[in-house]
Amino acid sequence: MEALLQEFDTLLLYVFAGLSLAGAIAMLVLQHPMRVAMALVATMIWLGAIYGLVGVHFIAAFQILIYVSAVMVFIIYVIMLLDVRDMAYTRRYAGLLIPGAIAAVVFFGVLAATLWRTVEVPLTTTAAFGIGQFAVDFLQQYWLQFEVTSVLLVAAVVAAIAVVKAGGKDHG
Amino acid sequence: MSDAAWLNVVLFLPVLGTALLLFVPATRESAIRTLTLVAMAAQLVVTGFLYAAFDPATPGLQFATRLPWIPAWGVTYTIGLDGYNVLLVLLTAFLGPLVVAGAFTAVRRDVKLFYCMVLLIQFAMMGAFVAQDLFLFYLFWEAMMIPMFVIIGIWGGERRIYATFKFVLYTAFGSILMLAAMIWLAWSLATPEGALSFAFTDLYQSRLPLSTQVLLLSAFGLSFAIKVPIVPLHTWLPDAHVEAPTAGSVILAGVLLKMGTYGFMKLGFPLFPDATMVLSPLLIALAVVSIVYGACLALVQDDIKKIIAYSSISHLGYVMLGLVCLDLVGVQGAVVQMVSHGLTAAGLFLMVGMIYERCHTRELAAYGGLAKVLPVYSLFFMLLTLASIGLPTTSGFTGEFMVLLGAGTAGWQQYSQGSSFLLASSAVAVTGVVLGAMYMLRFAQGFLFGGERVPHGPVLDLDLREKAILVAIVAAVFWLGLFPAEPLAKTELAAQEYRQLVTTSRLPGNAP
Amino acid sequence: MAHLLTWIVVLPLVGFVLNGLLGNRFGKSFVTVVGCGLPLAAFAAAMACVLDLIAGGAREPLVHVAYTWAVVGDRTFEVAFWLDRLAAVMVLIVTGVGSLIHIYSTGYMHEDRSYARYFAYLNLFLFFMLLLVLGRSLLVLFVGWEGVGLASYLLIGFWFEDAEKARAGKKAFVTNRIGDAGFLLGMFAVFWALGTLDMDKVNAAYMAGPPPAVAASVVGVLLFIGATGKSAQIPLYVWLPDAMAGPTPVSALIHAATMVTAGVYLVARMSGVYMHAEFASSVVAVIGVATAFFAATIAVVQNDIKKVLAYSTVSQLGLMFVAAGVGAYGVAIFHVYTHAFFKACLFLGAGSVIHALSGEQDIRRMGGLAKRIPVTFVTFAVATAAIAGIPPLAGFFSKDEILWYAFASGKGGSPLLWAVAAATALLTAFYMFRLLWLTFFGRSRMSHEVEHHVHESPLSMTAVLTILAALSAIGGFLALPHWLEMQLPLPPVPDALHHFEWPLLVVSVVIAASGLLGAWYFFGNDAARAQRVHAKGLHRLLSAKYYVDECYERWLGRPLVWVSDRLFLNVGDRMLLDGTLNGLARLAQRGAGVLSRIQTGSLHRYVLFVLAGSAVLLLWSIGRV
Amino acid sequence: MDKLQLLLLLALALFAIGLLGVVIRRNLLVMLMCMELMLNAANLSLVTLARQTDTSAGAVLVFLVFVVAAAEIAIAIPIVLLLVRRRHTLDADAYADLKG
Repeated sequence: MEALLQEFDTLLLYVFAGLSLAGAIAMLVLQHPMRVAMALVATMIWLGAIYGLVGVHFIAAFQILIYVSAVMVFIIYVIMLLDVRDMAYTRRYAGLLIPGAIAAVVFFGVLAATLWRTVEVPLTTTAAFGIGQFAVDFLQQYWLQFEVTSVLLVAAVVAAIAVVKAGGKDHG
Repeated sequence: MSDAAWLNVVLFLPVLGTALLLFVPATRESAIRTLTLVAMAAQLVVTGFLYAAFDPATPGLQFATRLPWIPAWGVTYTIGLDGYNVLLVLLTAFLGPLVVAGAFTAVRRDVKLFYCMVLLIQFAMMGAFVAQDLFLFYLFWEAMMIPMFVIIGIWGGERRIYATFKFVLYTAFGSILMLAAMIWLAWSLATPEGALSFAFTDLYQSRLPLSTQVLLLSAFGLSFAIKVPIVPLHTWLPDAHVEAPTAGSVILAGVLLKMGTYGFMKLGFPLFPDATMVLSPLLIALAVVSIVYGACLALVQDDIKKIIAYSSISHLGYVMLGLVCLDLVGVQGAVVQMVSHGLTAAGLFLMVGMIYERCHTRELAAYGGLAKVLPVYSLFFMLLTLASIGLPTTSGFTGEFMVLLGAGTAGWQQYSQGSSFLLASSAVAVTGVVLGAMYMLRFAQGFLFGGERVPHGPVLDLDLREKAILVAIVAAVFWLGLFPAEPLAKTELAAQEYRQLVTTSRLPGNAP
Repeated sequence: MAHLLTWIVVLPLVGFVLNGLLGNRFGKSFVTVVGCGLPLAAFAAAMACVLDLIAGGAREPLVHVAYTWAVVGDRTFEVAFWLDRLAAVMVLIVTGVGSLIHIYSTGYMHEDRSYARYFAYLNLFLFFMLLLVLGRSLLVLFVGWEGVGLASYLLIGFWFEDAEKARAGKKAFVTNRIGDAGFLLGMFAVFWALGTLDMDKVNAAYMAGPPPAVAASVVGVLLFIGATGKSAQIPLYVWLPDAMAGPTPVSALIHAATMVTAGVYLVARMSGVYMHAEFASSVVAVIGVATAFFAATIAVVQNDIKKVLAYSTVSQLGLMFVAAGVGAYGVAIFHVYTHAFFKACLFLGAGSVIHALSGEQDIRRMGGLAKRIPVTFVTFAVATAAIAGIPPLAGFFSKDEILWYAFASGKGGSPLLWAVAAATALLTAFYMFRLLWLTFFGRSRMSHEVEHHVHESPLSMTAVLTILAALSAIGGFLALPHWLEMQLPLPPVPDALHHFEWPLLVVSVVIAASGLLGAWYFFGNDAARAQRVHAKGLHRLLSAKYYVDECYERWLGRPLVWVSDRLFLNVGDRMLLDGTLNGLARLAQRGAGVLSRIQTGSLHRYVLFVLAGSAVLLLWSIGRV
Repeated sequence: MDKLQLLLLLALALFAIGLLGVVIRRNLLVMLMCMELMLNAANLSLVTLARQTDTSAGAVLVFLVFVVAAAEIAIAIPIVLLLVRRRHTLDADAYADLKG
């Protein structure tokens, strides 16, 4: 039974991986930004599923909560707000399709080959990694990083306000 | 408060002053000036006490503070006084109030920013002298450049942009090399566990192969040589001096240039003794070339600031000669010459500033017969000129004489061992004495004597503030000229240690 | 008593400080009292010290260490004063003649605006001169040596409004510095060889024991280079004639009686070295005799009363060096001593003449002054006779001794040396009497305006002239060389030559007399007779002083400026260094221009660069693994 | 192919696709979304390796990346809005003259 479950987990992993990859590829080819956004949302959800599968459930939850709900909603909202149908819409690719693709393939290929050659240690998904331990580590060991990040957040907020204000000023 | 804390007070007083200045409104200029002056004067007073308390018989650091700073890289905050820096610290603190007072009437624009910059550069210079950790030293070394850049760039003359860029490019080039060399040095001395140390005392224990030493000395040396400056890396100096405001010139000539020679004495040569020995003919040649070349160029300048600038090159050539001849008298002379040049060049630049405020030109030919119009001014000018050409009883004599005596005796020493190079070099260096008299007297001649020519009408002689500044400098000049025994005693041990370090080979193979 | 030595030196310094700082505020009488009083006090102190020295038999010098100037390692540099017989002679000359000239100056400079400054400088000079004379070590001597150069510079250029005079001061200082460079090198050699600069120790080291590491001749020649500068010998004599731009009492004090004899004093002081430096001694003698003769020829045709005296000084200094060069140091000092009297008297007399003539210095526009200014005339005549070597005046004794040792000294004396020195003596007598004749006898050639104002000088001046004339007359009877012999032994004279002594003495007298007669013949009653001598080329050469100044200017001065300006400044600094730098800057600018074309503004392109760049880096790293 | 390799490979692929998307897509918003994809890819590799080494640092980093991503979007979106307000286009190449 245990082994069967294990097998099932692995199978699911493959499925989720395949789905998220498909979503990513769809992002490249779809024309309408809204569709791209949907593809991205799908990818993110599948990734969240993978996180859950490898045992970090709270990260999976954050993935859905922060990314899918906050960030992507924001983007979708903007897409709906703008809906500019111009060159960017009619011609979805810039002129660098071929060199970009080649470079990306090389990039991927080299890294994949390295990966293939070197990593042989199996993934240890022994115990689930709970939010409890995360919280302890986070606030005891990494509080400084957290604080620095919050400073960054504040800066981002200020910057966003500044950008909007500056833009407003230009147009009177 | 412990003794060591007072050195920190000296170091951070300018920072405190700057912080306080920030709270003074920019329009209240006299308050700004007074505050800056008070900060500088306080620094001088504390430094004076430290100098008096400095014990000449104790080797090594005094008033030392050692605190860990960046433990991961082995960087510490270590400062202290020793024989190497004690006179230079005193000189820096001494010139501080004079620079501030000298700029009272000269600087009319952005007064607050100006005095902030003066205080900050004072901090950086003081820091570079008292730092006993290479990393700290490097930070201060770099920090000096920024206020100087601002001072020349904002309050400078017409071609100030060109001058600042030249200055910054030269010094930044040198600094990059030093940074690289510094990192290399620290890494090559890392313990097997990977622990680094930048403390001077640890670096003095280094054992490096000759080729590495030569390479690192070249990198450090280029950086220092640009600051000194040694011919042929000197062309930034005349431009910077000419364009800099008086305060800038005074700081530059008075203290900043000594950074280079101090660097050689404290770091360059003692860190790489074998390389120094290999390169010493080159260094001697460069020192002598600097003496003669600077003097020759000073002889044909028409701009009074350029004359002093080129004379600085010549005078610092003596310092280099004293340092590389490795005779104890010469080394001691080099230290005195550093201080002496700091005093005379600073004084002369202040005087040029004073006349420039009155007449608004630096053309030598535009002046004449000032001795009659401005007798007090002329008296001080003559005194400083004479100090600059090393007339006995002035500090210039003490420095030049001891350097030349050291180089000469070392030259005879080597001659008796079959090498006449140093003897010939010191003979050539002695001609600098003649050339010095020629250019400085040509200067004084055209300036003070002859028919009266004062551009832009009637001028007033020195006021009380200016007299006080010059009296202070002249008093210091005579103190060092007539009674050098006491300051020399304070540097004696350091000079001996320097000689010891440089003359002891530290190749990897040798047993310690 | 020894501590009084310090006071001898310090008193004039006090005068300098008081006069320099307060002189203008407190007025002339204050300046006069301070300016003359302190040198007189120094003279009194010197007298006391010398009497003390003599009372002690003058065998042991008085020594006083004022303070330690510096200590470096095991080397100590002390400021110590040292009074032995030699120094005693010098210190009395300096303070004595110095005080007299100070007093004279109160009359001469009375009308000058910068009265206080003048006395301040003069006191400063005395301070440095006494430092020079009393210093125990070469270092202290050098301090004085340079210091008197400074005072000389300041006093030559005293009337600095005249750029020409200021330039003369500069020339003096720079020329002296060239000599000083040699002096410094000599000092270094001594310091290395012996580890001390105390002259008594240096002398002792060369006199006794194993020869020090540096040959005596090296030290001797290097120090003598310094002496050629200070004492105006070939090739550095050129400053002294120009130095006449200063006030006349200054010429008397500094450029005749005291400072310029410092070189001779140096050689005598270092006699321990020179006695063992055959080569250096020959150099001293040859340079001395050459200078003596050379300057004397120039003096014959000069028309400026002070220039004649200046060249005469150069010439007399040459004779002193002849004596020093053949080992007769005491004789050299003897001549220093007599020369101080008669040359000071001559200069001060000349000053009196110039004073009387409202500043006229050209002897072609003088004449017939004997009756108008009798005191000046009499004293001038006595001094002239003294320098010409008319017995029994002071100059006769010292000059005769020099000639004798030039001939007979066992240490380099030779008939040739004697012949040239004797020819110099002849020329000396000739040009000095020419000067006397043209100035005081014959018809007056003065302009009416000048003639109207001719007047005898005030008492302060004439009294000094009288004292100096009296000393030039009787000073020779003091057998100075023999008193000094204990310290400065006279050279041995080969027995074979002893019977030449009296004939040579007669020859000396004849020389002096023939010089007098020659001058009388050419310039005596008919000044035109000199005009009829046909030697235009020679005359032009002599008038132009052998074109030495012009040669120096052309071959040394101008090339130096040319090299500095054209080669160093334009080619070196501007073209090579700044040119390279600016070239590099332009290169960087161009390169940046090329590179900036990549900056298209297309985000896609930028990201592609990042992507492609990392791809290439990855490929490269794969290749390395 | 075990799970570790699979997941890392997936992260790589997503990253490469995201990067490629930024290079080739014209639409500014799409480019932004592709960047989000790249961040996700990075997160995936962080999580994977955190699981493999059994440490919490990876998870913490992921958490911080979330924060940064939010901040990034918060600034990027207003900028895009402003740009569009001026030029009425989302074509990235249309703003090439911003290079100055």
